[in-house]
Formats: sequence, C-alpha cells, structure tokens
Amino acid sequence: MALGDKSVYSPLTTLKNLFKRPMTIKYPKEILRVFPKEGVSPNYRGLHTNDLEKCVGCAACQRICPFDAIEMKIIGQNEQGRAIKKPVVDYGRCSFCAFCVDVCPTNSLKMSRHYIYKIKTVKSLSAKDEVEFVKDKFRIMPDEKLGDDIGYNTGKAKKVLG
Amino acid sequence: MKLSKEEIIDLLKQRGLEVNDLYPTQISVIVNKENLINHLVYLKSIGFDHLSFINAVDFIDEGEFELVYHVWSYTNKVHVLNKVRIDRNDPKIPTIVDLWEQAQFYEQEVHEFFGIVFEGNKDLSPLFLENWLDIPPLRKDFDTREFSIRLFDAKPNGGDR
Amino acid sequence: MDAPSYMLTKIAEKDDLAVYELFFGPNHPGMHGNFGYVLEMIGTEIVKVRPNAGQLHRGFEKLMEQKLWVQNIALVPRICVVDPDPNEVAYCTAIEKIMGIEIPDRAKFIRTITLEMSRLTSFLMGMGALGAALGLYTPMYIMTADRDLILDLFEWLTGGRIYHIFNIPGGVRNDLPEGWVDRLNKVLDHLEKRLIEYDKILFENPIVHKRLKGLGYVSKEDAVRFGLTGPNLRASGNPYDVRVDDPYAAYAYLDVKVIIQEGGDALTRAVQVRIEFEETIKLIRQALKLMPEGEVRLNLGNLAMLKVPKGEAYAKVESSKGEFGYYVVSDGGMKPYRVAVRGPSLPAGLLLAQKHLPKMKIDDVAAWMGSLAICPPDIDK
Amino acid sequence: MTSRWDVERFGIGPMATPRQADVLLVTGYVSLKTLKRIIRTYEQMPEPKWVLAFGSCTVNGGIYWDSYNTITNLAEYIPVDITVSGCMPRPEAVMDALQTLMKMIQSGEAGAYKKYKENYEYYKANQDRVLRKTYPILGEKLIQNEEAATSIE
Repeated sequence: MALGDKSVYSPLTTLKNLFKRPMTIKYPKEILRVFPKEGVSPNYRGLHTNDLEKCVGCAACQRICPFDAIEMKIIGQNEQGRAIKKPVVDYGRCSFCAFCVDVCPTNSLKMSRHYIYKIKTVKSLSAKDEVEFVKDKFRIMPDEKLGDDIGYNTGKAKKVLG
Repeated sequence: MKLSKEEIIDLLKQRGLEVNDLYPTQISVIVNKENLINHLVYLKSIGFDHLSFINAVDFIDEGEFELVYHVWSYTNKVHVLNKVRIDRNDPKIPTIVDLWEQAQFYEQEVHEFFGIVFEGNKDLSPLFLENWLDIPPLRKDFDTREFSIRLFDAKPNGGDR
Repeated sequence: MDAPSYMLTKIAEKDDLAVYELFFGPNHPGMHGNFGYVLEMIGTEIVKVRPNAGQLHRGFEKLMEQKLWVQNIALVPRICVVDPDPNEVAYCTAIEKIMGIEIPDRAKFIRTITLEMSRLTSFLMGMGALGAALGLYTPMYIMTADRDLILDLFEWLTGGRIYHIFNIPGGVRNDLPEGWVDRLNKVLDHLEKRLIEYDKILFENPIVHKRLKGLGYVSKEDAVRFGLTGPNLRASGNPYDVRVDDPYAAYAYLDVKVIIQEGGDALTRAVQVRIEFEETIKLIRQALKLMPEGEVRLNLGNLAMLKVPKGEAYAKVESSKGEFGYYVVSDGGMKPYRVAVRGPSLPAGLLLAQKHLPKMKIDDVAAWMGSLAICPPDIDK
Repeated sequence: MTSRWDVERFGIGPMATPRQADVLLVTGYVSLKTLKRIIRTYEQMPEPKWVLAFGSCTVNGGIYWDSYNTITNLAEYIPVDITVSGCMPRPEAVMDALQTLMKMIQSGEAGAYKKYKENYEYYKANQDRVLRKTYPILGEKLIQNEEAATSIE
C-alpha cells in the first residue's frame, strides 16, 4: 500500500478508535488493570515481608542469597541467653529473585506486591555522610507492614529450594 | 557430503588424536599446541565452517591453561570442542586469525582476561578494560571480591561464602 | 588509548581534506545501548572504524565462578536485557547435559513457550529500534506498547517483568497459572492483527526501502565465514537454525519452519525479522496445542546443595539475535569451575563493523546497527 | 520509557545532548569505563541539574557488588538527588521518583548539584582513585606471583 492511499472507511476507523481504551495507563491516577487483581501481577516479586513471630532466625535466607543482600541482625536474647536474629534485607544488593522466599522453612519470609521504595537525599548532609545515609536507609528489617497485599508466596508443596 | 558423528570420530582417531564422545551432537578432541593449526585446517576442510568461539580455562592446580576452540559444522551437525593445553608460566599459542577472521576478537578477549599471548596476532590491545594493572581478571588466582573491597570500598554483609 | 573526548579531533589531512575522529556513542542518540565506535571521518564519510566496547563489562564469567550452581540463575538473565530467557535455558541445559538428566516433557514445552515469547519481545524491540534509527518514531511507540502485553504475561507467570529467573536445573519454577493460556492466546491474536499495521508503517514504508536497500550487504559465504548466526545468517540465504540443527527444550517435537531469504542487505534482514516474528507466533500456538500434562520439575533434592558431576558441556540456544552458547566446566563441586559465554552479537558488532562501516555515511550507522540487531551487553558480558 | 506509561504527559522527554538536559538518569550498574563518561556528561550539563539513580546497583553495588569492574556506590562520585530501589525498577516506580523529584525541585529540596562544588575534593579524590590507577590494587599478591614464576624458571 502506498502512502496516502486511504480507504473510504477511514473515518469509520477513527470512530472505532475513539471508543477504544487507550494503551496508556494514566499513572498515578489509574493503575495497571490487566490482572484479576488491580495493580501488578498476583505473584509479583516486590519488597519483602516477614512474620517476625514465625521467623526462627535460621539464616537459610542469608545462605541462599546469591548477592549477599541479607544480614542477620541480633535483636535481643531469649531465656537461654541465645541471641535472637532476624534478617535485614539490603535493597542496595537485592535482585528480587525470591530464592530466600523459596528456601524459608517456616514460610514467614514472603514478598509483597509493593515495589516503590525511594530515598530522597538530604541537601544539608555532607557528601560523605550522604553516602552512608542512603546505604543505611536501604537496609530494612522486613515485617508485616506490607502484609495486606502479599504477592509471591510459594506454598510448601511448590518449593523449589530447600 | 554429510559425515556422521561416528565417521568423524574415526577420521580424527586415524589422525592419532584422543577423541571423547560427549553428547549426541558433541565431541571433544585433545590436540597439542604444535598440531593445532593443522588440525583446525583439516576440520575446516571436512565441513566445520563455523567457529563458535574461543575460551580458556585456568587449571591452576595443574599449572596449565586449557584453550577450547568451539567449532560447529552446518553440514555434519556436530560440535567439536578442540582442547589445547598450554603451560601456565609461558602461555603462548599460534593465532588462528588467518582461518577465521572473527577469532581476532576472541583472541583479544582471551588475551585480556587470561594473559595468553597469541603469536602472530598483530593487535592484542585491551578490548574491555581500561587502565588494568592487576593480574588478568579471569585467572583463578585473581580474587575479584578482595579487589572490589579494596578499590570500591564494598562491604560484605556477612554471608558465609 | 586515553578517554575519548566528545569533540571532533582533527587527526590528519588527506588530499587536502581533514580527517576527523568522531566518537559515535555511548551517548550518541543513535546508538543502541551503551556502546561506541570511534569513527575516522572525511566529511560525513567514514574512513576507519575502531569499536569501543567494554562500557558494560561486569565480569560475569568471574562472578559465576564464586556462586553456587543455582545462585547463578539470578545472575545470567542480565547478560542480555531484551532477550533474557535464552541465557537461563542455555545455562540450565548445560548443567542438565553434564548431569545426564532429562527434564519432564511439560517443562520442556513451558521453556519453549517462554523462549519464544522472549523472542517476540526482543523482535518488537528490535523492529522498533530500527524504525527509530530511521527517524520513524511511530513504529517504536506502537511496538513497545505491544511488547508490554507480553511482559505482563511474563510477570504473571514468573513474578518478574524483565528478569524472570524462571528456569532452574531440572525444569521450571512453577506451572502455568490458571487462565494464563487464554490470555496468551488473546495477546497472540492481537499481535497477528497488529502485523498488518506494522507492515503499513514500517515494512512497506518507502523511506525504509530507500534507506535500507543495499546497506551492509553480506554474501552467503561471508555470513558463515564471519560467524554470523540467527536471523542475520538466514537473511543471507543459509538455512541454518539451532532449533532444528541441534534441538533443545521441546523443539524436537515441533515443526520449526526455517525461513531463508536471498539478499543479505539491511532491508532483507529487517523483513527477515518481520517474517520470523509471524512464524514465532505460529510456533507458540503449535506448542500450546501439543503441550502435555504432568510435572514441571524433576526432584533433584535440595537445589541449594546441588553438586554437578565432573565434566563439561556446551549448550546453545537460538536467541532472537543468534546462537547463545554457554560452555560450563564442573570439577564436581558446589560451584561451577568455569562458565564461558558466547554472545551472538560479537561477530556483527565488532568484526562486521570494521568491514562495513568504511565508505558508509554516518547517517546510516544507526540503521545498520538496528538491522543487525546488535546487543552490546552480550559483547561485553 | 515505554509508551504505555508515557512520561511525556508530564513534560519529560529524552534529550540528544547533555547540554540540553536537566536530569541525568543513571540506570543501574556503572562500570569503570562508563563512570568516566557519566562524570563527563554530568559536568557538561548546565546548572541547575539533578541526578536520579535507578536500581539497587547504584546504592550498594547490587548484584555486581563484588565485580572487579563496577563501582558500588554512585553517590561517591557524583551527587545524587533521589534513589530508587528495584532490579530493574518498574516503570511506575521510576515515574513516581520523577514526580517526587519535580516536587522536590518546586520546594527547593533538591539541590545536590551545589554539593558537587562544595565537596569537589571529595568527589574528585574518589573519581581519581578508581579511574587513574598507577599501581595494582592487589599489589602484594601480584609481586609474590611474579617471584614464584621466576623461581620456577
């Protein structure tokens, strides 16, 4: 078809397209509406959540993490005087591969469907402090805060690792 | 003329080479350094026209580098791994740029990452790294984690690897 | 060689004309990704070319040596961003070859479908980029929008939009979710309808024909001699395809049609991608029809403790850009001894550039790169 | 930016040269060769200018933290205004960050480019340390190896 060679039905095509849903999603007014649930897919690998009650601090997630993103932080002592450890995720390393979720023996570590996490740099900090500030802000101890919208969660039967 | 894998193995064995049958479409051949060019010319003459790539493996415990020339034949549908062992302290091997032109870049790459010298290759200038002063990085005695910790101030999080 | 400055440097004079050195990339708007050529020019004509690779070198092959077998799966898809699945499949296939295991049939088909979907996304990106290189932005906008539909499916299946981390040694991570196949069929229908539109805006466009005809001609013999693979090889009249010649995943069960074209110039290569795009859609439908029920993963025990027996294997996968190869050596331990990666773009991006670009006008470099589908990250690794 | 999310709705578009740009987006890992170009690009941009760092790799090295050719923290080399996590971040996350940056510019919160002048020695020292190496980093090791090599001969 040469350029400018238009069909007589061209005006109809325009009309048809007028009532079609546009491809563009007007974020932030509207969010992606393509899955059964609104937003990203039901099993999206987003930021971690951790049920601190269930978590036994076994460090399996730390061992499997391919990129050394998980650190076991001591948060107290139990009756026998043993240290209680919980994982801290460093989002400066995390690649959202969900191996830690797969390997968790108590199923306490999960991934939510939330993914927005950003840090504004503080203007008044000096250059060197700023580096440490951002690094520190990217290390989070996940808890149930994001728990209302849990996404990636391999059940016991579906586990790939561990 | 299409040769089957068994025929190729026979042909190579007749030439006095050690051949291993690996997988349905893959065989490996152990060649020595002096015989390499002859061997590859022969392979090319029986239809092995595609040089997939060249890579090296550092066998530090044995004090040797192993160069692997991956050759594929579009007519015979067989992949041959031509393996050459060279001394780690005097890593020199003749170039094959005259046989396959793209070998130029694979040789440059191997030279950069392993320090292997391809005799006869006119241009072994660095392709990927700038201002590199340490041991060639893919050698086994180069510790990339230590390097990163010293130069970029990277801090391990305490994983046990 | 010191750092290139983003200025014209007069380096010599030839027949009373000044020879200038120009840095085409990495931040040239016509460059595909973070890559560069140092061009020596007289006026707008290129005299000599020196590729400036390495801006994306991350030392993959070294990093893989110090991670567990399964941990590397999170690393490999990063080698080629637009077409990540061939990396995972090639790496897993190499491991399975060394271990001498056969994965379940359903897993093979799921792998095939994801590979072909990955091809579609990559083709859409490639065709769009080719349009943009010629100054036609509409194809790029339409095609990236369509690509998003496939990425949605990937997200639903694997949980990741770009990096899927879906294939593991012994199969795939999870089965297809309920309703996924219907969605895929809908998207494929949509893409087939769109093809007519693509033809109108890109492949039948006189501008595209005028600009690409005769650009960067590769003869049938040269394509083999220089080590070109994939659509570039087939556009020069060589009927070779890894999926047919050395089948992996479920390609042995499928009827893969190898498309060849005589011609070997940029226009032929562009049309080749267009025809293969259509063929890929048909192949996915074929795979969906033949897909058996059953397990999607072999039980290999705890994958974190996976030990691969001593041995070596080369596994290759036909990606949208050509042969992706992984050479894996194991010493019987918990970690790979050596993983070497063959990226498909190296012969085109480095060798052909030196053959083709001289005597070309600078305006054509971006179009030439687009037609060869050069993906810088897999050159650099 | 894909057409589905269409950032041009907010008046954001790509620029051909750094001299026309206001915001520099660093999308992920930065290898040494690229760092040199990023610094040059940053210095070419006219003030006011802002930097948006994408993905885990720009904060603490990301998945390439132990690689020999990628830097671990972008903020050591050029000042960063806003950092987004994710590997890769979703388009929504990026758009969210861009909108936050616009708000920050409105309120005068974003002004990291002033730091570049104030702390120029710090940035310059870091840049020089990684880019102008004059001796090997794993120096002692290399010398030991050379000795070992000569002793074998």
